[in-house]
Amino acid sequence: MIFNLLAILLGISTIVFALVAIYTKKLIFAILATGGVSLFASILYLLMAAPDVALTEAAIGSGLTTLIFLFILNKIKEEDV
Amino acid sequence: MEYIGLITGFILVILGIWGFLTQKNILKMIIGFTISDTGINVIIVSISYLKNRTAPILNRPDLLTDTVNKITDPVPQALVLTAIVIGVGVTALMLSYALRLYQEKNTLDINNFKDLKW
Amino acid sequence: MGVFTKIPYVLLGLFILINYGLLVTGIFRRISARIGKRIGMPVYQPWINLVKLYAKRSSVYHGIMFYLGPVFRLGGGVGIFLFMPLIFGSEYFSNFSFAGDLILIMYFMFFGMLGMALGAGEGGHPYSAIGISRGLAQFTAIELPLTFAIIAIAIQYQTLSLTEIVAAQQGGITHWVLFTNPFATAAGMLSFLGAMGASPFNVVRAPQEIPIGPPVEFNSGFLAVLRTNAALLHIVEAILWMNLFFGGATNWIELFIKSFCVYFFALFVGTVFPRFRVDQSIRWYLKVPLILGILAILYIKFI
Amino acid sequence: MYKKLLVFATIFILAGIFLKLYQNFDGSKTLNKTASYYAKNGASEVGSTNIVTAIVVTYRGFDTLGEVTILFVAAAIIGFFLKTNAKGTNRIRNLRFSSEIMITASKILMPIMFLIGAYVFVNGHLSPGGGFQGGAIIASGVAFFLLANPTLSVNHKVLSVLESTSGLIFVLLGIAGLIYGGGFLDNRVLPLGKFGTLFSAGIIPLVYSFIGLKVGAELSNIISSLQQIQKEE
Amino acid sequence: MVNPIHIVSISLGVAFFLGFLRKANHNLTSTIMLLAFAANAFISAQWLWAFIYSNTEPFYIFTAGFRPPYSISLLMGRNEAIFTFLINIAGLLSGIFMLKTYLRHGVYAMMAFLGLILGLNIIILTRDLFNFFVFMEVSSIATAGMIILIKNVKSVSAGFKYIVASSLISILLLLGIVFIYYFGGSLNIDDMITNHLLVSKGAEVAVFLVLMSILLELKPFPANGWALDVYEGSLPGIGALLSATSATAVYFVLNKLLAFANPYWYNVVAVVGMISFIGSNLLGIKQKNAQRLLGYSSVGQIGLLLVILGFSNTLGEKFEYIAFGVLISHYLAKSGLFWLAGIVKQDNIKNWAALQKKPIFLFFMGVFLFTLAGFPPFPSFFAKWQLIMELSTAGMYAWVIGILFGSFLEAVYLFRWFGYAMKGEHNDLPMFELPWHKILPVVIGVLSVFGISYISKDWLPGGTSLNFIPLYFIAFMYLIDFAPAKVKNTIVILVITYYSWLVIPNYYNTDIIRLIFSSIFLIGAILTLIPGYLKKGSRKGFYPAALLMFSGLIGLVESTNIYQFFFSWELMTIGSYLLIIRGKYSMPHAFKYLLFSVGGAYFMLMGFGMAHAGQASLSFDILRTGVPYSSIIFLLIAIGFMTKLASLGFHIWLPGAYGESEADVAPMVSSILINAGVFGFIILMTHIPDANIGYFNIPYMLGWIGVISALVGNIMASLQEDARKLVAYSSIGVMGYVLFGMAMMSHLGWLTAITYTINHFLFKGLLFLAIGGVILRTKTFNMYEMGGLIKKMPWSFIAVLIGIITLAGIPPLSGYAGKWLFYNAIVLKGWYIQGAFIMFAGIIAFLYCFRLIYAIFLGQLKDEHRNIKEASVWFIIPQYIIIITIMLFSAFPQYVLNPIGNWLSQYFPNNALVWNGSLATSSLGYWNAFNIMMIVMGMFVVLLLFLLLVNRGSKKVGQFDIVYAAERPERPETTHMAYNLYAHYNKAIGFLITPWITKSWDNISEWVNTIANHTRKIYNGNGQAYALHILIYIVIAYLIINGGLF
Repeated sequence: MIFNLLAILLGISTIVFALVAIYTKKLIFAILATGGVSLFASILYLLMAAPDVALTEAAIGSGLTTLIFLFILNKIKEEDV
Repeated sequence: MEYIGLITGFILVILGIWGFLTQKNILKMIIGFTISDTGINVIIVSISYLKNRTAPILNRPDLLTDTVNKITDPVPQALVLTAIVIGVGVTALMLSYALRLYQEKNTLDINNFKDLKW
Repeated sequence: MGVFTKIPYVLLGLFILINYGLLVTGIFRRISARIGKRIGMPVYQPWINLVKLYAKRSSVYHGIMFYLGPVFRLGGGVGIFLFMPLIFGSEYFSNFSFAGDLILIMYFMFFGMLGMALGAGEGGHPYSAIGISRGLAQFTAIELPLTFAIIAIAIQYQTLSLTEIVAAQQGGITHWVLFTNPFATAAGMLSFLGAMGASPFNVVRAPQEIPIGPPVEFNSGFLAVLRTNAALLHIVEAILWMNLFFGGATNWIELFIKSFCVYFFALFVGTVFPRFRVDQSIRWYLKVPLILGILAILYIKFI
Repeated sequence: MYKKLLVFATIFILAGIFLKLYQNFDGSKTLNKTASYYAKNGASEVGSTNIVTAIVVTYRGFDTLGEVTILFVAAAIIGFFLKTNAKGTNRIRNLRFSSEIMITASKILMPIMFLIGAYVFVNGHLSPGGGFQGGAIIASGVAFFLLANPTLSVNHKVLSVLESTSGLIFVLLGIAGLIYGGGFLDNRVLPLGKFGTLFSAGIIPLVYSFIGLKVGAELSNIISSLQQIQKEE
Repeated sequence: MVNPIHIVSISLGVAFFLGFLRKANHNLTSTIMLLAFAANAFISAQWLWAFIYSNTEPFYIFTAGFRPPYSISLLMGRNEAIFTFLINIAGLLSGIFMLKTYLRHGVYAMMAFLGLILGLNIIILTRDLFNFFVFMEVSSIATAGMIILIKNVKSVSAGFKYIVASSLISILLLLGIVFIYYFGGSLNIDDMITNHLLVSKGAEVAVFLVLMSILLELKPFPANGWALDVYEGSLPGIGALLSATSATAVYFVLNKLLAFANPYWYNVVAVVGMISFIGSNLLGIKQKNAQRLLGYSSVGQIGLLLVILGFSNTLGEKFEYIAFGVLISHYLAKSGLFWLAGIVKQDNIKNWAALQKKPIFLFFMGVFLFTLAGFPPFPSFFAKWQLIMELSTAGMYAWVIGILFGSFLEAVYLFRWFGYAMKGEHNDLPMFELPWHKILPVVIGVLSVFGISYISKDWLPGGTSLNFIPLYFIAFMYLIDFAPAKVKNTIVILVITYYSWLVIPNYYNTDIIRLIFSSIFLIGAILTLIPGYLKKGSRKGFYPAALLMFSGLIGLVESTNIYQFFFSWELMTIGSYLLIIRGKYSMPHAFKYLLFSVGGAYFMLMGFGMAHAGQASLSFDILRTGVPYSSIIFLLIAIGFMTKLASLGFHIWLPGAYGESEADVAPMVSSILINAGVFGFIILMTHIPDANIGYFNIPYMLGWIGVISALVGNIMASLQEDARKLVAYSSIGVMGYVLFGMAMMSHLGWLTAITYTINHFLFKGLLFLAIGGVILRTKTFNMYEMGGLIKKMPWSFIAVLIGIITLAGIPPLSGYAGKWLFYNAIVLKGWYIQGAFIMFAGIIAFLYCFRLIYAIFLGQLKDEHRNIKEASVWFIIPQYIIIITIMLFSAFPQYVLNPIGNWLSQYFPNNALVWNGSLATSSLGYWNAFNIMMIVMGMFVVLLLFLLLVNRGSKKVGQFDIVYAAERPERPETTHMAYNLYAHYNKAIGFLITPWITKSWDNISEWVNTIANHTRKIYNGNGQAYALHILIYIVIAYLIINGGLF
C-alpha cells in the first residue's frame, strides 16, 4: 500500500519536473529539471522491482545526458558572450 | 502500481511531444525529446511489473524453485536497457547537431533554418 | 463505238460549240452595251479578234510554266466538254461521258483555274499573284454551293453520272430539277454566276482593278488560246448547268435555246449589281447560297 | 496562435490513442509465454543469476550487438562531426581553475568510481547492472576528472584503441559462440560453472566486461571530444 | 555456403578494426572498407545464386543457440537474398563513388557508412521486431551522420530535420513494439504469424503504431518534408544510397510485417501509396533543383511500390515479378541519376545541359530516365504492363487511372529535364571533370539496367513472343556510332532492305493491309534514309533513334497480340522522340509530342486493360463488341490513336514537331510515323465495328472530328508563312480525311481512307523531301524569302508540282482516285452535310497547294539566290522514285485497290467497287483511270505543241525587262508578292481558326502548375513543422482507420 502512495508521489513529481523543464526561461534550470525527471524515474523503476533498469537510468539517463547537455550549453553560452 | 507507472509514462510522453512541438529553442526541443524518451522507458518498465513479485535476479535460493510466479517479467527490462542507451546515443547526436547549427547561424531558433523548402 | 471512232464527232461538236460560244459572247457584249445606251461592237467582233490573234506571233515568253498556263486553262474548258454529254440519247454527241462522271467535270472546272494561276505566277508580272490569290480564294467559295447542289442531285437520283441525271429529268418540264428540287437549282444558279466570272464576281479579270491584268502578259498566241477557252468554257458551263438543272437537250435546237437562256441569266444579274470585293463575295457565298445548299440536301433527305 | 491550437488538437487525439492502449492494458497476472520460459530454464541454460543479464547478453545478444554498434556509430559521427569543424572562433578562453574542493575530491573519488564501475560490469551476471551501467560510471568518473582539472586532456589514441580492441573481442566471442556453442553469441563456449559464483554463466562476464570497457571508452571519448572543442577555441 | 551471419561479423569487425588505423593513410582504410562491402556482396550473391539456380530452401539462423521465440532468429530466403544483394552492391558502388569524400573525412565516416550498410542488411534478415527497431536506429543514426559529410548549413539543417523526424517515429515505433509484446507475448515475427497472437482490441492499436511508423519511414507524401530536404541537402552519393537502399530495406520490412497485420492494412498501404505517388509526382512538376526533383521522384516510385504491395493478394503470384520490376528500375535509375548529379554538380536542372559536352553521359541519362518512365525494353515497362493487366482483371479501374495519371505526371517532369539536358544552352557551363571512381558506378548501373531487362523480358506470359532482333541490331549500331555517317547509312539501308525482303512477301497473299503498311514503313524508311548520305561527320545518335522508330513501326505490323502491339508502339514513341528532338529549336515541340504520345499510350493501355479483363488471352480478338464496356474501350483506344493521328484537339504538337526537326527527319516522321495511327485504327475498327456511349455513336463523332480537323487543318495550312509548317498542317488535314473515311464504316469509306493513306505517304514524303532540299540550299524556311527558284531548281519544282497535283486530287494523278471514291462513299453513306464540308476542305487544299509552289518556285528570283545550285542529288533520287510510284499508282490503281476491295468485302460486303480492266464502277458512277489519263495527256500535248509551234522563235524575257504600272522594277523583292497571300480569306473566316485549342491546352498546363505550386507550399522548411506533419498524418490515419476516436 505504502509503495502505491510513494509511486503516486513520484509520478506527480516527475510530471511537475517535466513541466518545469519545458516552461522555464533559463536553459540551465530546464536541463537540471530533465536530470531530476530521469532521477525520479529511476526511483520509480526501483519500486517496480527493476533494479537493472534503475541503475542504468540513474547512471546514463540522469548522469551522462545531463552532463552532455551542460557541456553543450556551456559551449553555446560561450559563443554569444 | 503499474497503472500509476503507465499513466505517468503516457503523460510524460505527451508532455515531451508537446514541448518538442511548441518550443522555438532547439535545445528545448531536444529536452522535450529526452522527456518523452524517459516516458517511454517508464511505460515499458510498468508493463513488466506484476503485483507483489520480486526482481528477476535469483540471488536468494528460495527463488530458484518455481520462479515462474515469483519474478516480474524480465524481457521488457532487457528492452528498456537498450532503449535508454539508444536514447543517449540519439540525444548526443542531436546535441552536436544543435551545436553545429548554432555555430552556423549563431541562433538557436528553429525558424531561422529554412533554407531548404518547397 | 470505240474511243477512236468517236474522235471526229467530238471535234465536230467542239467546233460547233466554239463558234456558238463566240456568237453568244458577241451578243452578250452587244446587249450589255445596249443596256448602257451604247451601240456596242458588231456581233461578229469576237471572230475577228480570234482570227487576228491566231495570226500573230509573240517573240517573247517567261519560261515553260508560262506556256502551261493557257494550256491548262483550255485543257480545263475542253476537259469539261469532253466528259459531258451534249445531246442526250445521241450516240455521236455524248463525247467521252462514259469514262468519267460528274465529279471529274467539277474537278476540271478547278483544273483550268489552277493552271491559269501557275502560268500567271510564272509570268514576270508582279500583280498576277494578287489576281491569282483573289481568283482562287473566290472560286473556292463559289464551288461550295455547287457541291451542295450536286450532292443533292446525286442523292435524289442516286447517281453521279451526268447521262443518268439527264435521263431522269426527261419527260416534261415538271421532271426538271428546277421543280423537283428548287433549292438546289437556286444554289446552282447562284454559283453559276461565280463560275462564269459574271459581273458581281468579276473583280478577278476586271481591267480597272489591276492596271495591266494577265491579258497583257499573255499576248498573241497565248491570248488566242485564252480567248477560245473563254468562249468555250462559258458556253460549256451553261450546257452543264442545263443538263444538271433544266433537263438536258435531246436535239441541237433545244440545246441552243436552253443554254442561251441560262447564259443570259448571268448577263441580266451582272449588269444590275455592283462588283463585290473578294472577301465580301466569300462572305456572301458562305451566307445565302450555303443555306440554300443545305436546304437542298435537307429537302431531298426528308421529302 | 492557430498553430498552437493545431498542435493541441493533434496531441489531444494522440492522447486518445494512448488512452485506447491504456484501457486495454489489464495488468497480466501471470508471466507470458516467453517470460515464463526464461524464468523456468534461464538459470539452468545460461547459468547467470541475473536473468535480465542472461536475456541481454545471450538470449537477445544480437540486440546488444546492435546496441554497441549504435554507440560506436554515434561516437564515430560525433568524433568526426565536431573534430573537423575548423570554423569555430579560436581565441583561447580564460580557463577558470576549479576550486580546491573539486581537486581534492576528484583525487579521492576518482579511483572509487573506477572501482565501482569495474565491479558493476564484472559481476553483471550476479548483481543488477552490467556492461552499460559500468561503462557509464567509468565515463562519469572520467568526466569528473576532466572537470576537476580542465587543462589536462584524455589521450584520444588510447581511448579509441581500447574501444576497438574490446569491440573486436566482443565480435570474436560472438564468432566463437558460433563455432563452439549453439549459435552466434552463445555463451556456452566456456563451462557454465557453479551457479552464483563469479566464473559462471559461460562467457557472459567476459562479454559484459568488454562491453563495459567499450562503452566507458566511447562515452568518455564523446565527453572528451566535447571538452576538446572547448579547449581548442 | 558462407553463413549469412558473417555479413555482421565482417562489417562490425572491419568497423572496429578501422579504429586502430585512425592515423593510417586513408587509401588503405578505404580499400579495406570496400573489401568489406565486396565480401558482403559476395555472401548475398552466393545465397542468391543458390536460391535461383539450385533452389535450396530458406536458411534460418538462430543466434545464441536457442529456438526463435526465445532468441533472435534471422532468415535468409530468396527475397532476403535479393534485397541484401541489392543493398550491398549499392553500398559498394556508393563507396567507390564517394571515395574522395571518404579519403578526405577519414576513418570515422567509414565506420558510420559500414554501420549504415550493416543496419540495412540486418533489417532485412531479422525476424525479431525489437531487433528490427534497434538496427533501424543504427541505420537512422548512421544516415544522420552520412548527411553531414558535406559541411554547409543546408546539410546540417537537413540532418537535424532528419534526426528529429526519425526520433519521433522511433518513439512511436518502440511504444508499438512494446505493446505488441505485451498483447502478443513474443517478439518473433514468425511466432506471431503462425499462431495469430494479435487478436485482442488493444493489439489493433499497437499494430497500428508499428505499421504506421514504418509507413512514415517510407516518406509518404504529405509528411515527407524532412526526406526531401535530406535529398536536396546531402551529397548526391548519399542521395543515391538513401533512395536506393534505405527505402528498399524498409519496403521489404513492411512486406514482412504486413503478414501478421489483419487484411484491411493492405488497402491502407495501397491508399497511402497512391496519395504519395500522385502527390509527389504532381509537386515534382514545379521543381527546379535536380536533387530535390529526384527526391520527389523517388518518393513517388516508393508510393507506386506501396500500391503494388497493397494489391499483392489481388496480383497473386505476379506480385513478386511486378514489384521486382518496378523496384529494380527505381533502384538502378535513381542511384544512376544521383551519381550523374554528383558528376555534373549542377543544381538547376537547366544547367544539366553541361552533359552535352560529353554525349555518352546524355545516353546514360536517357537510359535512366526511360527506365524510370517505364518504356520498353526496360523492366519497369513489363512490370507496369502486367500491373495494369492484373488490376483491370480485378476491376480496379479507379486505381489504374490513378497509376496512369501519376506516371504521366512523372513523365512530364522527367522529360522536361531531359529536354533541358539535350537542348539547353551549354557553352558557358563549366566542364565537369571525370575521375574514374565516379564513372565506374554509372557505367555498371547502365549495364545492369540492360542486363536485367534482358533477363526479365521472358518472365512474362507474352514476353517470349516479342521479337528482340531489331533491338540487338540497334545496340550494335550504337556501338559503331563513331563510324562516318555514309558507312552507317549504307549498313542501315542494306539491313532494312534485307528485313523488308524477309517480312513483306509473306504478307503478299494473306493480308493486303499488312502488306501495304509494312511496305509503307520499310520502303518509306529506305527512301527517307537516302538523304542521309548528304550528312558529313558521324552524326551521333541518329541511326539508333531512326532504327528504334522503324523497328517499332514494323513491330506494329508484325504484332499478333495487344502486348506486342503496345511494346512496339512505345518503342516507336522513343525512337520518334529522339529523332524529333535533334532539331535545333525542337525541344519544346518534342516535349509536347512526347507528352501527347505518352498520354495517348496510357489511354490505350487503359483500353487494352479493360479489354483484357476477364480473358486469358492477349490476342487482338479480345477486342470484341461482346466484351462489357466495349464502347468505352473503343473510345479509350481511339483517343490513343488520335493523339498519333494529330486529329483536332490533339494536333498542337504536330506543326512544331514536323516543322522544327532536321531536314531529312521531317519526311521520315511525317509521311511514315503518322500512318501508325491509321494502322491502329484499322485494327481497332475491324475488331470493334460499332460503339456508342449513351445515345450518341462514337464513329459518328469521329467523323465530325475528322471533318473539322480537315477543314481547320487546310485553312491553317493556307495561312502559314513557314513552308514546313504549311506541309505539317496539311498532314492534319489529310489525316482528318482519313479519319472521316474510316469513321464511315462503309466499304467505300474504308477504301477511300486507305487510298488516302497511300497517297498521303507518297506526296507527303515527296513534298517534305523537296522542301528539305530547298531549305538546305536557301538556308531559310519562310516562303516569302524564296521565289523564282524554278530557274535554279527545276527538278525540285517538278517534284513539288506532282506532289501538289496528287494532294489536290487533280484528275490525271492518283489523288483524284481518292476524291472520286470519297464522293461515292459520302453519297452512299448519307453523311451529306459532313461530306459537303469535307469537299469544301478539299477545295481549300488547292489554296495552300498553290501557295506552296508559287511562293517558292514561281515569281521572281531573289538576289541572294542568284547562284544557288539544285537540291543535292541525295534528295532528288528518293523524290523521283516516289514520283514514279505515283505515276504507276495513278495509271493502274486497280492492282492496288482491287485486292483491298476484296479484303474489305469480308467486313463490309455491300456496294463494293466493281472492277473490269481499268474501269471502276460503283453503284453511283464510274471512273476509268487509264482513259482519263490518256485523254488529258493527249489534249495537253496537242495544245502545248500548238503554242510551241506558234511562238517557236521567241526569246526568254529577262527578269527585269518588264514594264508594269508605267515603271520598271529594279528590286526583285518588290516583284514577288508572296507574303500573306490569302489575306482576304483571313478577313472572311479568320475568326474560325483562332488557335483556341492551343490556348486551352496551355490553360490546362497552367492550371496544373498553379496547383503544384500551392500544394508544395506545405514544405515551409521548418523542422518542427515537419514533425507536426508526421503527427498529423498519424492522427488522421488513425481517425480514418478507426472510424472516429473511440
